[in-house]
Amino acid sequence: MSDPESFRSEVRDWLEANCPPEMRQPVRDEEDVYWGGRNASFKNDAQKAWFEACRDKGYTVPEWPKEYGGAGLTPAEGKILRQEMARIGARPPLSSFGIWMLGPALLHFGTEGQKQRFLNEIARGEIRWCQGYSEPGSGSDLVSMQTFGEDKGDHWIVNGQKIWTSYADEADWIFCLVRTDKENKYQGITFMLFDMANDGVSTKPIKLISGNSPFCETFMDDVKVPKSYGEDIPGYVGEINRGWDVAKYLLGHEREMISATGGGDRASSLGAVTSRQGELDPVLRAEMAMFDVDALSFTAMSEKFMDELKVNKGHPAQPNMLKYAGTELNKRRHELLMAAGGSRALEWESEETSGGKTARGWLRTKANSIEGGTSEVMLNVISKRILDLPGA
Amino acid sequence: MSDPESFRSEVRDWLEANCPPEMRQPVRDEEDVYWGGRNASFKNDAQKAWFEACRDKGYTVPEWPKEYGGAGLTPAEGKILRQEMARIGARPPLSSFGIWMLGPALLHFGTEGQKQRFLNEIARGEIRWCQGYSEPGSGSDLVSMQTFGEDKGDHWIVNGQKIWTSYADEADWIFCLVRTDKENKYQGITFMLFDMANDGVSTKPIKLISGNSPFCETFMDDVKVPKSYGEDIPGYVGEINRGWDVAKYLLGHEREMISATGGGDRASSLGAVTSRQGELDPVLRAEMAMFDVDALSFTAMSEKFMDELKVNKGHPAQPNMLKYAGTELNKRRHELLMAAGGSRALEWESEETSGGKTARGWLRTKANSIEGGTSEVMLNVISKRILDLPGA
Amino acid sequence: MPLYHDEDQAMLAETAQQFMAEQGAIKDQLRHWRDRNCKDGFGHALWKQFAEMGFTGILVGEDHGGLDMGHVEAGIVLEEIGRNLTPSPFLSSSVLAATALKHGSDDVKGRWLPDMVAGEKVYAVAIDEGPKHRPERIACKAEKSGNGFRLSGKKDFVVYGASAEMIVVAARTSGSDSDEDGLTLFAVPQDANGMSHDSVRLVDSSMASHITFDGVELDGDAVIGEVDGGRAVLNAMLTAGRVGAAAEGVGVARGAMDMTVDYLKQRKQFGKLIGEFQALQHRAAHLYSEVEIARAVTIKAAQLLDGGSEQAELMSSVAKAKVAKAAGLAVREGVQMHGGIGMTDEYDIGLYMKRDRALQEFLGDQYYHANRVAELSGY
Amino acid sequence: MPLYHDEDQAMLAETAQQFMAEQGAIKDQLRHWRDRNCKDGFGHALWKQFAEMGFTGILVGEDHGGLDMGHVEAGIVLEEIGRNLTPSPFLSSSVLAATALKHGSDDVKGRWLPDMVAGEKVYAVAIDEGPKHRPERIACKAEKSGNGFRLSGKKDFVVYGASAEMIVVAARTSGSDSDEDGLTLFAVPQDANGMSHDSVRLVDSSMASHITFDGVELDGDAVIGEVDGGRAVLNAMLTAGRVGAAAEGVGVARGAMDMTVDYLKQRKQFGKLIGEFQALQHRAAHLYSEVEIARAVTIKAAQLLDGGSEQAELMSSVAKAKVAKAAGLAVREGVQMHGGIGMTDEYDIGLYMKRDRALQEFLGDQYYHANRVAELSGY
Repeated sequence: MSDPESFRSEVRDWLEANCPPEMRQPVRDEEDVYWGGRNASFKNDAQKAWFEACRDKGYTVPEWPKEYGGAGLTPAEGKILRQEMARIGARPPLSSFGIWMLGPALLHFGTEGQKQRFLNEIARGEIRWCQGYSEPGSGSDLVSMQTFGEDKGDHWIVNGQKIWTSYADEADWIFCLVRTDKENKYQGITFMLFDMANDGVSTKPIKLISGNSPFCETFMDDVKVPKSYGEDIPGYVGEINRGWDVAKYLLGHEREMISATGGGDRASSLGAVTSRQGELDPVLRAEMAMFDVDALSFTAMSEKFMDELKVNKGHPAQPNMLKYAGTELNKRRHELLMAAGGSRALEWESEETSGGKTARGWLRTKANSIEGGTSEVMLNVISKRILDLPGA
Repeated sequence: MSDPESFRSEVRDWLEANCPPEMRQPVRDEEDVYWGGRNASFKNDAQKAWFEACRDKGYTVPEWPKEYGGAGLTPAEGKILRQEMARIGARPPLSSFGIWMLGPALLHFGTEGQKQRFLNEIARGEIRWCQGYSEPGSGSDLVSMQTFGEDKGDHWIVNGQKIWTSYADEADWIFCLVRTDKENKYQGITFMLFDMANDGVSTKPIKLISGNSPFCETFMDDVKVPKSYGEDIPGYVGEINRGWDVAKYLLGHEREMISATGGGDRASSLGAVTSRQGELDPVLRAEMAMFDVDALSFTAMSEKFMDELKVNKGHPAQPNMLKYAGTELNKRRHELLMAAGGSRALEWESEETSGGKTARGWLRTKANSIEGGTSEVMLNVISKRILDLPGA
Repeated sequence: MPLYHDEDQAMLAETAQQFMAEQGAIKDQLRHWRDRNCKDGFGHALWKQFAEMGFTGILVGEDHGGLDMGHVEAGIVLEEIGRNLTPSPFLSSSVLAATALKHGSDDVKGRWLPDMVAGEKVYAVAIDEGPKHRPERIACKAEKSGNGFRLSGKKDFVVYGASAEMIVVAARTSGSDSDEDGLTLFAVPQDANGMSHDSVRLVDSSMASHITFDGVELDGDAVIGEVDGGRAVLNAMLTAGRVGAAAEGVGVARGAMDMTVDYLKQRKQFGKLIGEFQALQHRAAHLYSEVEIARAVTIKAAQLLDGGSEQAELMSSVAKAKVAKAAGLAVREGVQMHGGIGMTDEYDIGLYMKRDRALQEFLGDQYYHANRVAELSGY
Repeated sequence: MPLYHDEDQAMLAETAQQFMAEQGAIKDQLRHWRDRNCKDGFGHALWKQFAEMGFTGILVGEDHGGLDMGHVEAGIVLEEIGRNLTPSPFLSSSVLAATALKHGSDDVKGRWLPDMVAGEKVYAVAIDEGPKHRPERIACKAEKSGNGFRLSGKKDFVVYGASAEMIVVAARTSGSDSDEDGLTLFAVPQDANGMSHDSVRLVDSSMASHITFDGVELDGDAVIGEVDGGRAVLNAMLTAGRVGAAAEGVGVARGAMDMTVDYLKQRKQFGKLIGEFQALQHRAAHLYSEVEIARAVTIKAAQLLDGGSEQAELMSSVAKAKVAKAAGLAVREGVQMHGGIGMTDEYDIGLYMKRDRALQEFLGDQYYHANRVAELSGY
């Protein structure tokens, strides 16, 4: 790697030159996030300029190889870039389940042809992906899924229903777990890739207790999924009937992602923030202090985890612990935010609360310990894989 | 029942005349407790006078029938007596596992002959009993016990070992669960009664983390236990091989007893008591306040439970809940007492702490959620018998 | 008095349970009015039925058409309201306002109570000034003006304020913001000039007002109780309201718990009913304990209040705090144990979570009341 | 700096782990000295071995025979001390006193440090005045007297005070009890006239002194650092000590947890290994999370301290509080999961509970430090 300090100053210069001032403001709402895709449009010129500069530099996926649209940075360089972006408060130029989830799976399991095509499309924000894992009735128990793909030689005919597919109504393609062997519980699932524009695919948004949500139900009705999209580009990742390996790998990755952000706005003291809104009742203040002890400690744990990850230290099941602790902490944070906000925070639609932002945010966190593996599943995994408890 | 108010004033007069002022002081240590038994001696004249007055009035066991040494009070009268004794801070005249445990079992399962003999002995403080339930290695799983009584016609020869027998080294007789059928897990246990002076019985005190304890290991080495102590006086309670029914009944009773006292010194605010020793740190004060909320609430629950018990209301498994909540609360109480006491409370032998009273008391409470059924067993029972959860 | 419902109370409980399950069910009331975006947030027809059942007059003397019962009885109705999440002005009108009016002159009582008992009118109470409950500090001012008063200031979190025919307002007639004395309670009619509502929908779909009093002229007969002696009336009203809110919270907790325990017996994961998983069993059993304890202390507080005990004030705070803890646990465990579908608007468990949150905040949350327990205990 | 042990630190950890398991084991040290009712409460021979290993001089500069390492390294040794419950004056002498002496003149350093590094002498620190840790308030007085000072007052909870050849005493040379300025630290030799110990055994079998200073005459060269400028030295010493105590607490927590997890794999009840019960599995997994997090923040605090960061003070309190919470959970779960035998003196799990309690109290408990986190964060 290059000399860290010279790399850092290089990055600073580049950011100075390329990150518009508007893109250094905190993200306020969904509009401020750029997801890319076929139908994407930019909110304003600054968003466009920032995205395009990053895309051209490979900074939408800085640690991916250059031939797949990344900048080929080392982990240490990647950390410096993140630090420098954080320092000026730069927004992510591109958000995408392709970056967070499919990409890592393809980097690990994909063919060269898949990487060339799909990773570049993701890095350049051309295709927006969504994830098809859960089904109604399967919940934490993913292998009980029912969506079935009938083998028709060069393609499958897929029928079934997925739930909790985020932004399915805005996504271009889906990576989707489909049962291809009814006899074999684990080794009978294939990790398929297909276009949401295919005939027979439809979506329906799910309304949550926090209000409208990015989640959808996705229905597949005789959807034709080709086994190949061209030379060395299979229509599935890994092997046929071995999609569970890919899904497990990806779940682990998802947990890492969630665990790394689990503590929410972590570095700052919650008590300090909330006490600015008004004097805290003494008992609430004590609760805030106890929370801050836990939250600041968790920040250190996240940092330790990320540092160890880069050098392959730490127990491989550790992300489950971070996911558990981080999401439980985030729920507690929002309970306290509600308490500090008092009756004002109860408002659901008022202008003063930007349409019930505090309340909706609080309710939204309740899903943290359900999505991406429930807290109970995390505890099971810790019991079994880390503590090696019998029968776990 | 008699007119409550006239009964109350009668009780007041009697207490005024019979309860010496020394017996209206709080119990400070083991010496202040009168346990009765063959080898009992009184600490002072006041203790003797108070015991004898109560014994003669039937007030050592006020709600037991008069023919068995009680006063034959109705539940409502019993409550009035307890209230009046509490009002003047009167000490219990006699403490005894006979009163708390064996007595209720005999009242329910005993023959007339057993009641005449054993209940009167208990009520008059003549025989001190201890309990032989747990064994090393059986813990919460009572039915796995190994102590075996070989049937020899008119008697058994008992061999085995019991643990956690309180005051076994000072008791006269033991009520003891003994396996009499090795094939039958539940219906192969007999609830035997025998004299600790029998050949082959020996005891060894157990040292606890809190220091010396009333608990003993009790060893039985070819102990002869007669099947009968005279006409209509079997040497066991209930039926042979059906001792588990008696034990279960008694465990329930024990839980009621523990649950009724679980909150410790419950009516007063812990924060009020500890803040008198010195100013509480603000966060500790908040913890005290949250504890007081729970403790004062539990006091109401205990009262509700006792009131309902008298009229046979409430779920029969409710004592398990009280036992669970009460003992967990008491452990928390003592954690907070240690925190309030600071480094002084850490002292183990010093005069200023009466030999480490705070620390030893704190450690002692850790057994609360183990003895008389662990918290985990209580939660299992609640799941199964109250919530009716599957497979519980 | 034994700490359980006597025969009459048990009968009332049965009646209330049946009535609320039939008339106040979630789909017929809460969802119905919510989905229609109703500006009242509750149904007037149901309020009429409350009156027909006699519920509205539980705390009102027979002179004014009431049943002259106590807070235990009010709590029985509130527990069923909580269990069914029934939107209703019962707590505001028939507990809080009714308790305040009890301290009024015969004139005041005669003017307001019979219409409320008859289900013709609903009342609200205006206490908070700011997002947190701090009744120790009242800045709203009522200055002498002619034979009456001129009311100025702002009030927040006035539940069902915009729908109320009359609002009980705590205002300062002398002294400074944090003074114990110098408060007076007023019955301010809906059509008072200079009173304006900013009515907002809350997370639980109930409605609440931010009210501005811009020199509202009030007759002398709007005064409830003594001028400058309102603190005692306010305290009585708050204690009654807190015990009532605790009772409703017990209902919310039990409703959420029952729904969750049922779910544990139906939902399968990994080839087993999830209720077979011991970790969930123990959490459910712990929750059961907490809810039972919260219920016991709530009934205790109501009994103490009915008996005129000095302990009632302390125990009302204990009950309010304990119920907040237990009900909070019930709804959090409820949503978590339901898993993904618990997060959807389609399932009722989330509605319990929302109602619990609003109820926790009303008349002081667990932190406020734990602090008050410490203060009343002298530390 | 990455938040894990670098290669040298990992090697030190391995060495310390092996050494402490072999030389500092519970049966050979804690039980050995305890059962002999030893008035020191620790073994001098082991202290010599600490010196031979170089542990005693980890925080001492090379000029005085030390290794000139940092708090991460001291924490590594302390974690192993905690895990084996090894009674040792390491925290008092080699962390607290050593940190104070670092701020002394060359004379002071030369006089005290080499003997400590060599394992010849042990030192103690006298801070608390009363049963709770309140270093903001120091009433012990040192008045000018000739060329030196005259020390009067009382100190409590001086761990291993009666065995120490020298005691670092925080005393007031000007100002009043709660003043920030006006403190001075003194190195008071064991044989000082007028110093008397009331030495008591604590719950964890360690020894601590109540010390009375009855006009103890001290030379001017007993002063550590600047006269009246002792607050900074005291704070540095406290921060170092808290991070060290947290590291030891992590060891206690891990020792108790490991012992308990092992037990879950061996003990049978109802025909199953108790580790098969999901309710215990989840509690063990939660405990594991808490202990790992506590360990992470403790290493973080040590790194910040070594790096001279402004955040070190805040994070030392965060770490001390978090470790107290996690270790408290570890020992409570440990005893409960062991069941009856966990209550007997024969089993080691109870010893972890006792040590944890004393360590929690030392240099401020979780409540003190949570409050300090709030204050340092400005609320």
